[in-house]
Amino acid sequence: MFEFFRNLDRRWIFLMMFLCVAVPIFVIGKYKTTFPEKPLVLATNVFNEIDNLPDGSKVLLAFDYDPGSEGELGPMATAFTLHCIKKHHKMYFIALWPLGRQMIDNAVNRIIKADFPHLRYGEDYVNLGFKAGNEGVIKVIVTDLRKLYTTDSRGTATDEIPMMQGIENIQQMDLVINVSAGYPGTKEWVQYAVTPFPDRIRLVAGCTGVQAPLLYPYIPQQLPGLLAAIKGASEYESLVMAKYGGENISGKYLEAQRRMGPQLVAHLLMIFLIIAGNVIYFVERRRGVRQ
Amino acid sequence: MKRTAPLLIASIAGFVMIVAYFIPKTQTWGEDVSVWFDILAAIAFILGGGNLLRVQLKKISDRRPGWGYALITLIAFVVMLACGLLKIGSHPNEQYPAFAWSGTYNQTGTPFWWMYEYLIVPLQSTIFAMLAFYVASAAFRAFRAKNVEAILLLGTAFVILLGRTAAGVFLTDFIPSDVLIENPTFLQHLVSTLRLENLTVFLMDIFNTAGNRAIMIGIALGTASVSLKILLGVDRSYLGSGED
Amino acid sequence: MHNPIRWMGRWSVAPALVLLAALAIGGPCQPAWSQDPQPTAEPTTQEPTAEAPGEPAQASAPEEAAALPEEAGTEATADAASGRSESMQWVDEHIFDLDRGWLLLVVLIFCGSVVFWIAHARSGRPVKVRKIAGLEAVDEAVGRATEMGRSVLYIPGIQDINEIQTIASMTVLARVSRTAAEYDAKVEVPTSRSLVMTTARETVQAAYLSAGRPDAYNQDLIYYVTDEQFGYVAYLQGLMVREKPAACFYMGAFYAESLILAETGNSIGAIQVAGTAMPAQLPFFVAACDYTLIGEEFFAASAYLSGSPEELGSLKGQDMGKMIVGGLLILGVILTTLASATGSEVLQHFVDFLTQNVLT
Amino acid sequence: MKPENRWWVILFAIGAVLLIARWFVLPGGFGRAYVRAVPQAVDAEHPDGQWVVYEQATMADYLEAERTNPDQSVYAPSPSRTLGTWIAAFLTLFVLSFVIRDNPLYKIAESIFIGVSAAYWMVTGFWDTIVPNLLGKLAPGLLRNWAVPGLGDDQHPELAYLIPLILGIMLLWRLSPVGGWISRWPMAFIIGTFCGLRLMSFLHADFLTQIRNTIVSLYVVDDGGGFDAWQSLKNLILVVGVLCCLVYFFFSLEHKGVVGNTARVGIWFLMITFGAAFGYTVMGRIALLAIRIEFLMDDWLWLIDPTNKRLLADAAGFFLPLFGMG
Repeated sequence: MFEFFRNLDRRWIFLMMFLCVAVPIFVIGKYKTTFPEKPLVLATNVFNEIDNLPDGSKVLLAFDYDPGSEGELGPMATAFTLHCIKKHHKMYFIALWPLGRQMIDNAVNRIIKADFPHLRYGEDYVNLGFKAGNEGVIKVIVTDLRKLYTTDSRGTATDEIPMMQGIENIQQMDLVINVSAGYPGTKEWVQYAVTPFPDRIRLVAGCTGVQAPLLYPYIPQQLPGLLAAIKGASEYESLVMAKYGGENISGKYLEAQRRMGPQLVAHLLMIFLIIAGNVIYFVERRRGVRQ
Repeated sequence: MKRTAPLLIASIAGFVMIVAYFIPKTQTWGEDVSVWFDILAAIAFILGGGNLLRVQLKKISDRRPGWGYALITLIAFVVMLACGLLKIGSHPNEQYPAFAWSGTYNQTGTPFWWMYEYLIVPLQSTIFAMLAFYVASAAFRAFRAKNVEAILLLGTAFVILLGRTAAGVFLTDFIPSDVLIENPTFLQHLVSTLRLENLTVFLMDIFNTAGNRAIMIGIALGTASVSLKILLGVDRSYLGSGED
Repeated sequence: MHNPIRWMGRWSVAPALVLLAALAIGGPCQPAWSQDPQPTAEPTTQEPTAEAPGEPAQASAPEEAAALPEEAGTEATADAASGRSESMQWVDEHIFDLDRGWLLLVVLIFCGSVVFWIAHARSGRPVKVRKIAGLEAVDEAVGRATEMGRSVLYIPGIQDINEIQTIASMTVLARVSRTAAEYDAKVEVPTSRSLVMTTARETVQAAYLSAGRPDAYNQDLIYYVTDEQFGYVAYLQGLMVREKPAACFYMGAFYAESLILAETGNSIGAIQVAGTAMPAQLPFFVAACDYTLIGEEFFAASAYLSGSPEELGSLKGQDMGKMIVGGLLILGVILTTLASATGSEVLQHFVDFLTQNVLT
Repeated sequence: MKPENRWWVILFAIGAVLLIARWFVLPGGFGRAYVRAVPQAVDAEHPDGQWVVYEQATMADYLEAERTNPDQSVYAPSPSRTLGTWIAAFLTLFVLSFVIRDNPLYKIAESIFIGVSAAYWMVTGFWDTIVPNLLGKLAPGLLRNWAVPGLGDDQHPELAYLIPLILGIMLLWRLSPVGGWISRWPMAFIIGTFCGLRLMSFLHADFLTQIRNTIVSLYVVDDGGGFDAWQSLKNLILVVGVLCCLVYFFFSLEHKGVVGNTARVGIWFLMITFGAAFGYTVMGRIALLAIRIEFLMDDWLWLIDPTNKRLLADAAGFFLPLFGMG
């Protein structure tokens, strides 16, 4: 028995992991229950930053991620968009990742077009699309948006878009929301947008678990709120739903909370694996000493 | 000439950028150069793509083992490239229906979009998802309490893992929290920090921040030093031999 | 015949110092640069303090101002800065960004100390540096690959050549491939960027030449795979289990793929040496690789591996940078602590000056 | 047959049996995709639009539309997207099979991936970089008549963009039989400029900013004017941690004596940093696997339906009376 675990083929671990994720997804998907969520301070800050803005404020949503991190960041993007809609904010979508454009399209199609068809393109939201150049783009648009964005993602000249009238740079935005999977992302937004204009640009962000530790140094001065990984998404989602969800919440707005189920079981597996690894290590060492 | 000219170019270009950083009017040069770089990188696709084609064609023509896979790569590459560059199936921009080329290359419904949506997206996210398996096996194998360093590494990971789930919060729920206390004392803070969700934040806030700051400062110094060495011509391995 | 490296070095230090000196004087001797030769850079008002026509800043809500007392300080110094004399204002707008004066000083001190130590080492005096465990493993790993008759896999990260980590990786590659050339081992370098492929070919060819084996160089072993991060990874993990390289080097900028690579490498029993300055990926390399060069160590690796005294000298210069950090940090912390403990306004002014003027 | 191959055959057999079972046990089929037809460029001349774009729809939408108007043509099942869903599902399984062992199916997935993704990036590079940033700057008139009719009339050729063009040509010169050395010039230019740029930006942004953020008071005064011991302790740990880690990175001092001990504490801080980052990352990775499995169970196999894509089917009463769509 011990020998089996000592030389455990890692494929058994893979199988355990697969089951730990697949079974909860199946069960939760079938019975449509989610675990209760207790929002912590960083998610509450994000919620308040958006919620405390007067209705109809201008919000820049920068979706800097790709399908690779959709699992973590998609629910955040959904919740951010929904929250802005409910607050009647004007949404300006941009992307610094080439594939971020598709992420914007997803949000627009899944949420705005599907559930809020009364919102009009160019008046309530605009998709400025992707621009290459990474942090260079941020540096330019903080002072001059039109230098890079002469058209929106559909090729319409920005001058012809009603909600772009009078927008010269992103200092005029009331809030910048960044959903970030890496470089360029929240760090660059902090460095090149918030740092030079600390009292003009306010930023909140949602990021992947990997990035979160790197962004803690910027909290709270440059970054008042941060959603870290699916847990942060789930906390924020629960806040948005508690206030704006109503009675019958569509399943697509509960994605993060649903996904906390497999998360929990898989975490317990990880914890079990770490303990098991150490038990094996200590037993092995004791036997080694005896010999 | 073949040898010194590139070194001169690198040095001068670099020092100009440094000087430009301080002059108000030239501070945007960095962005201009970034745009140029993107153009250059896009042009360089010809080199990379050409090499890719050459390698695959060679595999096929030599009938080397696995040449069938090379054929798959080749076909996938050529079809995707043709669909995208020629904007096959793409409708013109709604505002300019007369301009056949005015549509975007990745419009929904085009073959290019289809291949992106049903080939790249699932492949990309599944490869990424394999990490879930690898973190598990790495945790099992590498997180063993061999010495103080390893104990700290695995202990922190353990606490964070536990603290980010409902289970961890439940586990330490009996510890009094300082949130509801007005003007908590030092001891109350200390005790409250033992709650797993607070311990997570504490570790991230203090220890993680400290470690990351030092790493970032080190990286900044390292980057600056490597850059300077290249500009001074001390480190020139990137240039090759200088022979033709 | 004189040594071209020395010649280059001597040639390059002099103008560098002149440039730095020119910078120190403040730029008036460089009007050529400010006369923008480019028609592209339109005369936009770039200074951050420009009165943008937009709405007033958002931080007007009282509770926000209370929550962020630092902001008030920033405004105060900005006001102070705008109180410059007219001539200074002109200089600030046209010749030298005065807000970056302190930055210039820091750059001068840091670069000066690196240049000094390089010159110091070049004059033949010994430079002592400590050992870094991961670096000794480089030769060992290549040697083992030779013994086992298997290849060496070198992965230069997934960023393009405009990333310093990739450039630093090229330096390490030069050393790895020179050792491989000497041992007659095969080094395979798949890249995810065309420009990195180009540069890596130059580097490896030069390394084979300097090892005296130009004939052994095979450019087909350095090839482009795909720009797509996970496409590249899919290829690499397949390659690893099929070819079973005896040694894997991961040097450069890595993202999520770090653990996929390190775990796959581990499963095939390869010696793995990683070096990266991506803080987020360091934990995975530390957990799964045999040796990991952490952040600054990775940049130092090229200096160590080249073994040239000049490069080692630059490490001393870097240490000077750390001394500056330590000094500023301790000074700042003491001042801040004293200021808040005593409530002294004079001290607080010092602190504000340090954090808001010097360190911005 | 080799024992290993036998395992694969068994695995495939199991998979096939399960798929067939899925087909018969839970009626209503699975893995179908639906679309909604949206007419485009509608104007007075073309009331039905000049062409049609198909947007993603759900089965629920389709059934609802059919129920209200059986002759509707807006919603329809989409053969191409159904095929896509099946291909995506199989590619997902092919890639996952790699964790068992390398196999021909994984190799197929890998080969496809390399081919399409390399082409994808090239196409993106062409249409998103070369066209707007090179052609658009050098020949805006050409673009206006060709691919970007919305380009402003005030856009004039910017000759500075000849520089990247020339550099690009020099770069490609290596393909020519003679004078390949010229391609080192653009490389030197690129590396030189970015060294200069990064030198400044790292010293400015990371170096100075991190120092500034670490200058904190070790005697924190709370709102009431008293000594906040807890916050002070946290600040102390932070400052000590940064200093110890910096000592660890010193190259010119051997790790012995006091320096050695301090560096050791520095390593401890680093290890905690790494452990924390590891713990955080795990969460994201699991979510990634979850989304793939959700795709297989929801979009392909129709085993679960958390977002009510097919709920109406159930309500309409002709699907899954037994179980399957809770």
